[in-house]
Amino acid sequence: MSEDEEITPHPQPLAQTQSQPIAIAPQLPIPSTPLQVQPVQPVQQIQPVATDDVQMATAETPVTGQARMDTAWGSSEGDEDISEMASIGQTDSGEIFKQNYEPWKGELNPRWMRNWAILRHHILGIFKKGHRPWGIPTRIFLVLVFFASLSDAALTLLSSLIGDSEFHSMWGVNRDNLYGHVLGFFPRNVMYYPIVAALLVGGVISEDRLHGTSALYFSRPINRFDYIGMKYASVAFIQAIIIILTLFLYYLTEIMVFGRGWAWIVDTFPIFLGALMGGILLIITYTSIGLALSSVSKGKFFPGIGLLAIILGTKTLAIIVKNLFDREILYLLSPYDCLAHVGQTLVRTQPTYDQYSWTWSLASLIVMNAIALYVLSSRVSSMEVTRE
Amino acid sequence: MMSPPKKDNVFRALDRKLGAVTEFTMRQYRTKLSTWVILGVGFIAISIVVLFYVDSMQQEIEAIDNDGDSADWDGDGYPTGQERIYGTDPENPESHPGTFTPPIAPDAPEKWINEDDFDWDLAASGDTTAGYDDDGDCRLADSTQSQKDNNRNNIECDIILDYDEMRGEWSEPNSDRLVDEDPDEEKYAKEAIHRAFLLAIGKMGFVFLLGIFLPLFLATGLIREEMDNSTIHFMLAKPIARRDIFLGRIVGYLGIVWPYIIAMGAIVGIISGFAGPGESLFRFADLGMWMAIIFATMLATLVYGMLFCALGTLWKRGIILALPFAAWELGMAILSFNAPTSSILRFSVIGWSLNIIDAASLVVWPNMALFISMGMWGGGYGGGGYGGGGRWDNSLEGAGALSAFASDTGLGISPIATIVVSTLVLLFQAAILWLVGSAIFKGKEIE
Amino acid sequence: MERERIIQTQDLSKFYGPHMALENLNLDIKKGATGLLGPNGAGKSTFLKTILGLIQATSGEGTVLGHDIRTEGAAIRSRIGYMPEYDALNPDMDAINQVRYSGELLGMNPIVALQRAHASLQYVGLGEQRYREIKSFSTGMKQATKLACAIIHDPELIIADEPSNGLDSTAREFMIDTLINTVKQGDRSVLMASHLMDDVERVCDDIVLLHKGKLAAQGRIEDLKAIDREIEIHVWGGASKLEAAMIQRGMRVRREGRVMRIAHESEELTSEILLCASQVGAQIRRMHEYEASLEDLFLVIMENLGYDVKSSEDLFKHPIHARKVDAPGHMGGGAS
Amino acid sequence: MMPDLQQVGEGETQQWAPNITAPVVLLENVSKSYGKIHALSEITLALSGGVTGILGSNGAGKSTLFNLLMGKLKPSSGSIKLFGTDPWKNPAPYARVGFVPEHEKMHDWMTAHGFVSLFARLNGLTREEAKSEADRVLNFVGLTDVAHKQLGRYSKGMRQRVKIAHALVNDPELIVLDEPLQGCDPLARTTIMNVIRELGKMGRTVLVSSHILHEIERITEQIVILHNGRLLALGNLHTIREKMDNIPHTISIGCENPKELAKDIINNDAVYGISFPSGDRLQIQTHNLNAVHRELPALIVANGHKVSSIDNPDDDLESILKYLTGGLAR
Repeated sequence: MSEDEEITPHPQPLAQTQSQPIAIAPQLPIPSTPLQVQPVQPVQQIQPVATDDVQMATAETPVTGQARMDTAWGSSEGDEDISEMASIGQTDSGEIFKQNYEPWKGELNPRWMRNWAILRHHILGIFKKGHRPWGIPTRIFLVLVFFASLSDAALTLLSSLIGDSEFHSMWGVNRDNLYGHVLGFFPRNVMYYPIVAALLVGGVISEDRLHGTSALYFSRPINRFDYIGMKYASVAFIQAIIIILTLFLYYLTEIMVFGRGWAWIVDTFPIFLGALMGGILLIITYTSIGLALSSVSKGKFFPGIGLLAIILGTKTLAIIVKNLFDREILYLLSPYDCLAHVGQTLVRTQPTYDQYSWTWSLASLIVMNAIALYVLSSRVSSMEVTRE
Repeated sequence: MMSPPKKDNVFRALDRKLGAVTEFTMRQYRTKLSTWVILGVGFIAISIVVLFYVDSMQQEIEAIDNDGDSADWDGDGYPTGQERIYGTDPENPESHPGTFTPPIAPDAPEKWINEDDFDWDLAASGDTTAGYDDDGDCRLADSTQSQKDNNRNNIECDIILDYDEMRGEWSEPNSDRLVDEDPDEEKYAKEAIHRAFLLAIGKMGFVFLLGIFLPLFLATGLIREEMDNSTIHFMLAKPIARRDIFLGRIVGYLGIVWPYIIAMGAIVGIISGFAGPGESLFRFADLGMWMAIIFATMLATLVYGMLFCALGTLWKRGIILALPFAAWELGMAILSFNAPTSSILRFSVIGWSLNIIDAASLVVWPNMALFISMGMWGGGYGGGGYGGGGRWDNSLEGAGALSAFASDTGLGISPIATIVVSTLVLLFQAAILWLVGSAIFKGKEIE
Repeated sequence: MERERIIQTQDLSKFYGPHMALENLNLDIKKGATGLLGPNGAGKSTFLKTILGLIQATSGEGTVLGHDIRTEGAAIRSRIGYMPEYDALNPDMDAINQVRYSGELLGMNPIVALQRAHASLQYVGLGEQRYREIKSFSTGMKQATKLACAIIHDPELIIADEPSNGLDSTAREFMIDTLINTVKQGDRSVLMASHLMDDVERVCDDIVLLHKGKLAAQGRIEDLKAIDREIEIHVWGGASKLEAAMIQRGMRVRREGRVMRIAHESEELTSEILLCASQVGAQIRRMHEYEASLEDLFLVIMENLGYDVKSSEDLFKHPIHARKVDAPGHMGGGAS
Repeated sequence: MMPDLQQVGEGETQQWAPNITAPVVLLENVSKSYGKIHALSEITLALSGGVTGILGSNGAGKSTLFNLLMGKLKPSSGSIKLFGTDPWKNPAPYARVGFVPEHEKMHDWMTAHGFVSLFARLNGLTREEAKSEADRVLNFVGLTDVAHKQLGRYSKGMRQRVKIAHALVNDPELIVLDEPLQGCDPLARTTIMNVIRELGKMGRTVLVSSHILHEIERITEQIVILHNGRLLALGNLHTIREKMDNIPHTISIGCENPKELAKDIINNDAVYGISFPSGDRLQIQTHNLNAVHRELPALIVANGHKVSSIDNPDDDLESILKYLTGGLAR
């Protein structure tokens, strides 16, 4: 209940009245106009007229207000003798307030404008105030990860400055580095991308249920699939900035800085495309699992922690079984490993999962996404207008 | 109208307030779906690993003839090992034991695979000799005494083992040629994998996964959730000190988590007891290990429960504070595998609980270090290495995994003492966290 | 003057499995302010969701502002403004941007939405506080912001769910005046669901009373209040003596503590009362013709349906049917 | 927010006994501030017995006052005594207190009987005592037949009465109700008012808070008015109105010829102002309501005036609050 002292009292009447301090001094003005006291309602002449469209309260069962009689006016019997009591305090003020209702004759844009509004609201929220408040920690972390994932582009630049080919082979654009940029496990896929996805997805739907803003969306002509679609697109777009854009910059830096000719570009482009596809798959999978978790829970943190638990939890489980019993089948359960396996085939680097073919990983990825999207759509379609 | 208060004994006092809060908490958590989801996920994760364990226990591990004496070079039907015993020339097809009077029947080749197995006295300590040349290719061979005593301890056909006090582990065995050079891979591997599984599931599965994640998801909300949906008002307007509420909630939470852990431990223990290797139907020896695992996990859930509950009470988003703790404990767990004696472990909760398990493993399997080095050596084929040159790296399967998960207690005192000390330290930590938690709760002003 | 209809339903009903939320409702809500009344869980929110086209009615037809509720849900929702009961605002956003975003969600392009947001916030009296974050708002200011979100696109019908609930007297006063002004000056219709009968009475001129999904009463408030005449007096000092004196003079008196009601047979009743008071020396601080309020009307209608108010004695003697008052339907009570 | 180790009390009900002489609720210039916001300043209050209404607009400090009483907040200065003991130090007095919180959230998964008996046990009763006590109080609020159904399926009025029942366990002397009528429909509201009046009649000390004034008027006339965290008025509402002599009382009389009546009234020395707002209405300003009302009936009857209505428009809570708070909410 800690409202600040200086909240100007509501409603703020147009005429700025100066509220006197509560003084005890008795003023005895005989107010020229009678005190702003409601006039006593004039006694209407009440005719017991019974009109036709009254179904229930007909004339012979009159409204006697017996019930109100039973609830006595105050508990004391009224027979007390009048004795002395104490009290303090007095002031008075008047207020004039003029409200005029302005009609609006414009007409509303069709559906695409509404969807564009939702998308714009979420994406601009990252960059400037006034839109979806993503929260300071989220925005700081996003900026950090953006620069961290630019590291390989920067190092390529560096290798061109110092001209050392061994350094370049370590950081420059090649099959493994392109793959590493998107799907490398440490540090990107253990710290950067999953946590970015967790933070983005943390409140995007569950907060609507928490704050009740779902009533704002669904009491307006917005259908549920537009709602999900736009939220999905906005979260995916923000992740794409961090993963795909930096991949593109990395590739561009290599071309610009080393002055690569068309020949080089032609034969490295399919690898770049492969890495791009891998990145898109990663974003889609993380977003669908995350949004499904967000639509299920109400809290701000559980979807995020749930997503991290799923990605890292299944990965650790798979590693334990691999080390102990040398079986890789459990990797099918972990989203990261499926993505990595499919990514390796896309970029045609040396696969690290040799006990089963990459088609199994692709199948398991598709199944995961299907389940997540089903949960998401069924939960959102059952969302109430008011907070359930 | 209040009846005069009856003489109060301990049970009546407990029965009243603390018992009420505990009972309430247990019923509340039993009816919450999220509790079952969390317990369910824990159960599934552990049972997946158990399935793989049982599957690998049924697998046949094909025996390898390390010294190659089951092959019949000269094609005279007699394996080389047999020809050597009887002094006939393995390369010459004509000379074979069949030519003796009375002629000796040729052995089946399988007889000469895994014929020279380990039979070391695992209770050995300090530098001793061990090993017996079962197939006699060193003992019966007519070669000079010096050839039979490569390790110069003038005992023929034996292996010298010495325990390096400084580094606290067994140095590589120095064996005479052809002694214990063809061990039974399956027997060793099954035992090693079994022990590695027990340690892995005990340390990582139970103490770390269950020990940290159950409290993280269940205990953080013990007080905070009541504050958030302001049902705490009912409890605070009663003549019960906040310290008792805090304790009552924790005991209620343990009432849910501890039976679950005991049940899980029992199930996996029984499965591993039957599925485990060894002649006897059920490996009774491992039960001691399982009791230690359950006990360590119970202590871990107690201490973490107190910690996360206090963090939850401290701040609305207590889970944010809890995550760095969980990360720190993960680091400590990994550290305790590689460098068990490092002193940082003493500052973590997981360090002490894993100590209990390591100490128990030393009690249940007396000479773990020797067992591991034996597997690592894997019948390293007697120093000189048959067929010239260095030693093939044929450490037996499972030895690597076991050495990864087994680790010394790092306290430098006897295992039993380690268990006692660790338990006391953990209980002490729990008590401290309880005092801190109730002080925070007492000072907390509730809107 | 026959006001044109805004909401019309023909035996609209809605079943959630066995539980019957709405039971063939024949409503005819006219332009202007209408109160939607009913005890807790009488089906009010189900009715609102059905006419908003958010849930499909099990049977029956209905039109809102000429649009069919089954097919043209989106069209309805773009021509009405909904003010939810619970708080539906993002606490970290500031008021002006929240209202602008709610306009954009309707399809207004951003610049127009911003202008309208300023106008609506000015109208609901939040002129100065519109740049502050919603979490620093009092309950009254939050309700005003929700109203601004509802009227940003100047809808023909505003559906307000408990607009004045939880507000203190001045904020409540202001919300009621704003609603009245919107109906009178803005010539818009308001459908107001509320528990506070005095607010409904001041804003609306006719009411719809739902009870267990059925239509208990519908019509203008004045017509529903048929009254026989009584005088109500508040007595100070010597109330029992005054009562005795009045009974002696043959007046029918009902007394409850210091309040008495005397049946109004003869015209000079007031002077007779004053005569008795002067004889007995009691002070009559208040004396006026008794005028039923909407709350009495609500209680009477409930009485007719068999769920009258229970005094505490009833609660002791026969709790089961005493509690019929407000137990939900599946527990034998009145509410659904 | 330093952890506060002062709370030493064991909360045992045995050693503690209510101090009969001390008032049930005693606050000596209690003030509470969060940073620079003064939620309550210099409140001195002593209450024992009868139903007292706590009035004030949102943010006037009502909930802060209740939280201080219930030991959920620590007073920044001054002292609070329940039955003579400071609840922050020793929670034992809560055995004699019943609290109905404002929040509607309850443990929906429990049954009403389970809910009430659980909190009875927290009062120090054993399992059996708690069960019988739960039956008794649930019967008092008339919920006996549905006692074993889940709270989640109760209507709002019934949940409110379960909360009242849980507060009546162990026959507390002090019952505190925070906005008990919030959001109830008229039926539930009138029933709950009956229960509160019943408690008042039984001689308990009952504190009821609300910001809907006419509801409090119908329950009690003993009121405490809070505004901006300060205690504005205390005691019987009508005597308070009388005390506000710097604001003239208005008596408005509806009659045929107000001028004649005015002539007779004028010579009563308590009357100091007369006005005729409309043809058939006479308004009298006076400082001493008693003096005028004493002669009024006799005077009217003596001169045979035809009077249709008498009213004191500003003798109700709404106007008192308006005058006291200067008409601005805060």
